[in-house]
Amino acid sequence: MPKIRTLEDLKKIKESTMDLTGARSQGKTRIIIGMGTCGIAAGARVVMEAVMAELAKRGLKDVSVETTGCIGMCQDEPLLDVIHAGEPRVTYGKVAPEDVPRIISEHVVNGRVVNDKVIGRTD
Amino acid sequence: MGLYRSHVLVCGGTGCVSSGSQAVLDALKKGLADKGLDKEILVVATGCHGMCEMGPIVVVYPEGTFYCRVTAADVPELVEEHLFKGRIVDRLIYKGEGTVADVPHYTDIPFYKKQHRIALRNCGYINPENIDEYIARDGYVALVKAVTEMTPDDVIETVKESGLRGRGGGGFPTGLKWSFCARSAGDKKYVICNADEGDPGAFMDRSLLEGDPHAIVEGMLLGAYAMGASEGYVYCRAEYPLAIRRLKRTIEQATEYGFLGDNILGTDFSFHLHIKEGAGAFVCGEETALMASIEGQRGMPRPRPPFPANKGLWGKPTNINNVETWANVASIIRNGGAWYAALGTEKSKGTKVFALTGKVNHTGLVEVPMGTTIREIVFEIGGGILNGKKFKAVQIGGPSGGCLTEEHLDIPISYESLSQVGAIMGSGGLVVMDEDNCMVDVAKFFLEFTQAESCGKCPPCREGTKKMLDILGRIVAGKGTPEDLDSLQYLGTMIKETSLCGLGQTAPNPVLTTLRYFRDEYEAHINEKRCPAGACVELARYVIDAKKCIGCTKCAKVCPVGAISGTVKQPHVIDQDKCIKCGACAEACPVKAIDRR
Amino acid sequence: MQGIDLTINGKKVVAEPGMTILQAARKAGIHIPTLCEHPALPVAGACRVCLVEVEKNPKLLTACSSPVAPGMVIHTHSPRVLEARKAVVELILIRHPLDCFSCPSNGKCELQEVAYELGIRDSSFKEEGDTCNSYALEDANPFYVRDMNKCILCGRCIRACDSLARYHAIDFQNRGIKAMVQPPVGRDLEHSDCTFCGQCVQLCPVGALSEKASAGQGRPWELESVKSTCSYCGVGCELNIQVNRKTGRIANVTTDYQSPTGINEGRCCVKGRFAWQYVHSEDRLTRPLIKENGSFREAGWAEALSVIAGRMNAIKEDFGSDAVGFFSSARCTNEENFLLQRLSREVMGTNNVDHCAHL
Amino acid sequence: MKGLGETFGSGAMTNDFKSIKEADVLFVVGSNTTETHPVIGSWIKERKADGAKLIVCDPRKIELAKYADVYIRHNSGSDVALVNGMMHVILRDNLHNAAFIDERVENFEALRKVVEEYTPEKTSEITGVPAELIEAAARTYAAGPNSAIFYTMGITQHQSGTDNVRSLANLALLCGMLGRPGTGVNPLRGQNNVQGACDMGALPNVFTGYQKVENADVRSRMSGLWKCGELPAAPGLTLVKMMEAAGTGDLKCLYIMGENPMVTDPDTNHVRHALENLEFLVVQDIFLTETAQLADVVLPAACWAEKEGTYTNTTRTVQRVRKAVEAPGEARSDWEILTDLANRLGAAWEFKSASEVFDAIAACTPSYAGMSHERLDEGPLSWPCPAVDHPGTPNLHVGRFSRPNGKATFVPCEWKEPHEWPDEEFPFLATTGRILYHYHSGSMSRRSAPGEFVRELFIEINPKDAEALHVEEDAMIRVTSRRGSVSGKAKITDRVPPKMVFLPFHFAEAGANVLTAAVIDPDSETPAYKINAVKVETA
Repeated sequence: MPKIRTLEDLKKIKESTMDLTGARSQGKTRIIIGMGTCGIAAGARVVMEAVMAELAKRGLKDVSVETTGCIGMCQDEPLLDVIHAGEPRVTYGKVAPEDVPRIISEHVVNGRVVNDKVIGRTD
Repeated sequence: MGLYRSHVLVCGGTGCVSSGSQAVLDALKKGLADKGLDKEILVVATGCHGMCEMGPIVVVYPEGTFYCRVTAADVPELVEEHLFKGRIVDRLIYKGEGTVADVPHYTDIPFYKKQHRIALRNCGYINPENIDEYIARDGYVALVKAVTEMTPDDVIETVKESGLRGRGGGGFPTGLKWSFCARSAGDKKYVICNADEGDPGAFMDRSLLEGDPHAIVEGMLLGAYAMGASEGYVYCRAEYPLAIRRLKRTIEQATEYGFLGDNILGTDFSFHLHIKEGAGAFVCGEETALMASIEGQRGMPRPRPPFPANKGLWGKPTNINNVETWANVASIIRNGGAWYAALGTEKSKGTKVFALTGKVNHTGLVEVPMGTTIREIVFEIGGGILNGKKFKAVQIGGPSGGCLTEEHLDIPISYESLSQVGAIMGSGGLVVMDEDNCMVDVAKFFLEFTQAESCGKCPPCREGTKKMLDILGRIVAGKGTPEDLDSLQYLGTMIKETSLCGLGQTAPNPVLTTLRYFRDEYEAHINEKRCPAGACVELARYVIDAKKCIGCTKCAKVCPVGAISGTVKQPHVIDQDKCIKCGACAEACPVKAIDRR
Repeated sequence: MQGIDLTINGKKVVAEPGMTILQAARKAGIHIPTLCEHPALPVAGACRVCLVEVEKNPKLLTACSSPVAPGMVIHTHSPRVLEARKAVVELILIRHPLDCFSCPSNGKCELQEVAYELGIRDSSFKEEGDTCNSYALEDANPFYVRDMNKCILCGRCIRACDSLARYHAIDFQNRGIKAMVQPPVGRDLEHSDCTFCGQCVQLCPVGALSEKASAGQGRPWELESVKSTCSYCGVGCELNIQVNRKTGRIANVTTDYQSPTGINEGRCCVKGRFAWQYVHSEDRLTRPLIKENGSFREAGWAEALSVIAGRMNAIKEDFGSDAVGFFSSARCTNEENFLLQRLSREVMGTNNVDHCAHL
Repeated sequence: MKGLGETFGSGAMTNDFKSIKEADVLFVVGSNTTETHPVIGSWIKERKADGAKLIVCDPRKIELAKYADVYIRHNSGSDVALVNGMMHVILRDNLHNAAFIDERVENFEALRKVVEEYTPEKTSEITGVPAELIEAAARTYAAGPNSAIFYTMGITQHQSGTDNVRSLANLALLCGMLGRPGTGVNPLRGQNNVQGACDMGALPNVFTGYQKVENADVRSRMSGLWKCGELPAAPGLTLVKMMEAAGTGDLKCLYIMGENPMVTDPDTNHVRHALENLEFLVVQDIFLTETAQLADVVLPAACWAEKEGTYTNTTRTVQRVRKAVEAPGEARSDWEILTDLANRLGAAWEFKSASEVFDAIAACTPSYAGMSHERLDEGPLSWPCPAVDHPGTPNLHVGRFSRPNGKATFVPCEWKEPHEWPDEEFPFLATTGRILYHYHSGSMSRRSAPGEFVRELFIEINPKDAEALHVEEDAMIRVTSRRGSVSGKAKITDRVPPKMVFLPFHFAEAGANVLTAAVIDPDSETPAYKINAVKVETA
């Protein structure tokens, strides 16, 4: 381990460690995946893995991935909600792993809702 | 390393470890691995969360769900339900007083909501054995900033501006203290961290050392840089093995990163840090005694002046601060003095950590801004008095602090306000007492402690506290005289006036404050031979309630001295002269007709 | 170095830099009572008797430990000081036995002096059964007696052992009211590092430590001090032989830590302080002895000396000067050695004179 | 003190006590200082505590060893080799003080040649000391800046005693550790006035102030001052030689003042024979000592507390002794007795007081010329003090040595095997010495409090040997040499190395000197007390 010399050195460590502690504060953006029995049956876990992979690929640190139980729209599982701080909660339905990159790049990163997948908004 | 969607924090503080958090930790790791979740969920052992009587504590992020009293047996459910399916396990979540509508986030819990954590900011939040997590929380930014961008004087000025004062109890302005040591000439200087936490029931230092040791080290580094010290000691009680282990680990890591050792950050600033395990004598918390102990002599105070800033450890200029003080320094340098000074009262800035114990619903570590009232701490954070009993007093500032009453509940806590009413900030002990506590007995309890811990060097503390103890012993035994109160008052005043060190100068406080605020209780003991709280055994009286008594004679049968008389089916009576207050009758009575007064 | 101006009890005083308030006061002839302080020892500030009031200073300060600062205004006998000082001494007196009548230190006891000075007869805090009697008398060794019931824990003995004798044989043990000066736990003095130089005994301000051989040999005020030089090893410590003129006997031997002439700076060892009883030994020779057929008989000086003169002259006549030899002594004085070698060379005409220089 | 005499020109301790406080390195060799000179011991410990370095060399693990930075437990009798080894290292690493040597010392090359041989390896072989310790000691001593040497009988009481002293002197000269406070070669004299007795000429070859009897001018000046006839020119016999002469009958009469050779001299059995062989023996003492019992006439003398006079201590400091109490019975001060006797033998001495005697000393002794009881009453004076206005001389050899040309000289020495060495028959090495609680023959200390504290002879023996011999603590053991045998209680301690026993010599009834040989150092005629081959058995 090279000795630390500057704030830059510190920042590097901080970056590489961010996810260690970043996951401990609800991020600016929250992605919530329905993990009820129904959801899991419909492939929610595969979707979540896709989400994790995509976030890792893009090095997004400030996004928290949460799970929740069945929210009662089982027919549309897997469900994936995106919440930008201060914006209404957007719920996507019948999400497939291949939809994930799009949702993340469009909505999570650029704030453009992917309308064709939306099944609901709530405040 | 991959990204984790969720972190499960398991408290690794001494409190929780003793209540089995290690087993929970292991079970969690295994459970997650079995479910194949170990790639996406990270389990972290953290320092103390403060709410120790609720341990073992587990917090699940990002939701921040706060589970308490978790056992290994609960883990499978926790994994299956929450971590896998995202369903909160209701029965394990923390419920404040009564029920809670929806699951509160960690920080929404009343115990935490009222708190403002600076010293404790990382406790329970990071893995204290991983320097990277500390750095992720902006650790060592202050050090780098100071060493590369600030002059030693800048650092001292910032600390002065922050208004930080010694958290060990004295409350001496830290920046000023530093400037003395910085100004005093010497080829070699020392900084010392006083971690000889001796107050009964106090554990803030321990929690800080266990929960965020790097913050202490960074604080000392900043002090060393500011004062030109090249060597430091952490004087820690040997009774804190976990804290010592983590400190050693911390020193290793900091040395590896080049924060400790020679030419720190490539500059000519060098600092070497040692750990000195103390035998845990109370008086070694006194800075001159502490230094004597580090020098290998018996821990005994010496008069000041000369002050450590001029003639300290091995005669060299030395600066001693306690753990909590050091823990605040890095944040102050990082965020600026004004930021810290924005909190607190006019003369007492920032926050203070208290160890809340006694007859409250939630005991534990509490960090609040100066100026918070005792009422807020006891009733909002502490959740009020146990079993709805009546609040009577709080002993604030440790064994040599003072007992405050109902009427003081709303004074904003500050060094000044407390000393005005005869108490002290001390290291932050807060013992809550209810109607069942006899204040004479309480005063006696604390004095017994200070007398037993008196180093014996100076007569006032050695002989005087003993004499006061004799008198208190008489009073609780119902043998006191009215003159005794004057003697207590006089002795107390003289001991404060003439004792060598802080221990002796404050030892009489519990007696003097109870004399001041609960004189009636003393007088009841003396004049009526009665203990209003019914706590003093020698003064207890067992009385049979004639209305309730059914004359079953059970009491008369169990009385070992035949003090109870009465005919069958008729109310019985206790001969107070014979009664030895063993309480057997009260236990035997089927209708609870006998009560103790 | 320019002086530091102070005011003590309204009197202008000039002190030297580095002085303590006590030193400055003494220099100015102002008396401040003390107990744990001794010029030969490091400062302790333990007994609190020398507390003084320094204006602008909220707390009373111990004069023995507080350095002087320019412009200090000091009161050594203000009402506040006197009350505090009185309280401290009365606190010390709670447990201290008042059997001064039989105490070996009566007359040199510093606690006695301080109490007398403050007009204290007995401690107003003292109650039935307070007088300390929990320590058994320790007199296992032939040198000195320890009566810890009388100890006031001033710590002088500890500092003496530490900084003068350099053995650290004793220290405070236990805490609170049980605190006491003892050798290391589990060992008695005779099996500690103590070498019985007795410096602690001399420096004890009360009767807790006293010399065994001096018991009953005379009260302090009866003794006359004769300055001399130790007759044991080659260091040549200056000693003060305390003589009781009533009995014509030595009562004890002390040292002077302030002596301008003592090369030992007041230090000494067990022999210098305690090995003097031989002077009054029953075995001392008191008359010349002449051996007649195998056994000695007492004789007068004239007879003894003339016998010697006769025999020595005869041997010189018969066998020559070098048949005679002289052993001088490294324990006798210079004067005696000088005369013996003159006797040998000048009177008997031989250089056969030597002494045990090498033994 | 011959070793120092020839190298520096003066045989006394070079520095005073204050000087200890200025030493940066204290080199204590062959001196159990804390027991034989307790007050000096306390100063050495104090100095060490204040940061000075301490080197201790002693086969016995004496108390000071506990505090030593370098403790060297070398074989008895290997001192010369040890010091030569140190000098080898110092020269090899160029740590010597060349400037000082050029300016003030002669015979450097000879020294260099001799110590060349003593490589750490070879030295280690002879001394039994690890080479790195020898190197450490050498470097520490040479580093100074001010290094002081202290030694006692552990150095002198060997057959090679004078060589031992010479070697130490060489070492000090090599590093220029002389003539400054905090330096010096300091023999700590064992007895209160041994320095004075030598100064006063109680030696066979010199008058007062070391003025040689061979020197005619000196003799004539003396006889002038003493108003007497011709003084004898030929040096007399030393103590040990006188004892021999008495044994052979050549010496007929012996006058002993305040000595107890029956206890303090080597080979007690021979001493008894010699004294009994005398025609006439006079003993002048305060007790009827073992020696006095053999006398024809015994004269009762006043003791220390009963007379006026002066002692000269180990730092050449002259101090007053004063009368505190009356002598018992008819006992008289030695000076009175001697004056009386001298006059009966035909002299015409008119001394009325010790003070007058001292004036006579000053008159014939240049180094004491400026002293008098009056002056000494003001305070001590160190010689040389040549004039009444001279302040005395605490430190010798400042700027100039006392040899005629003002320079000192190296006197290189080779290590020689001791006179006697453990063998099959006598496998142990016995060494004798003093203990804290007693003094010399014990006639004074044993009649005082210490006598009750340490009542009888004890013999220090190493735990290993004790085990081998099945000896328990306090069991009686017998130590036997070629000359005699003595028994005492075993004191089991690792203060002594295996195969060594230590015996204090203060106990007449069990006199350690029964064991010792009258073998003496040819130069100083000091008995070799420190090495005796013995066997040890349970008694």
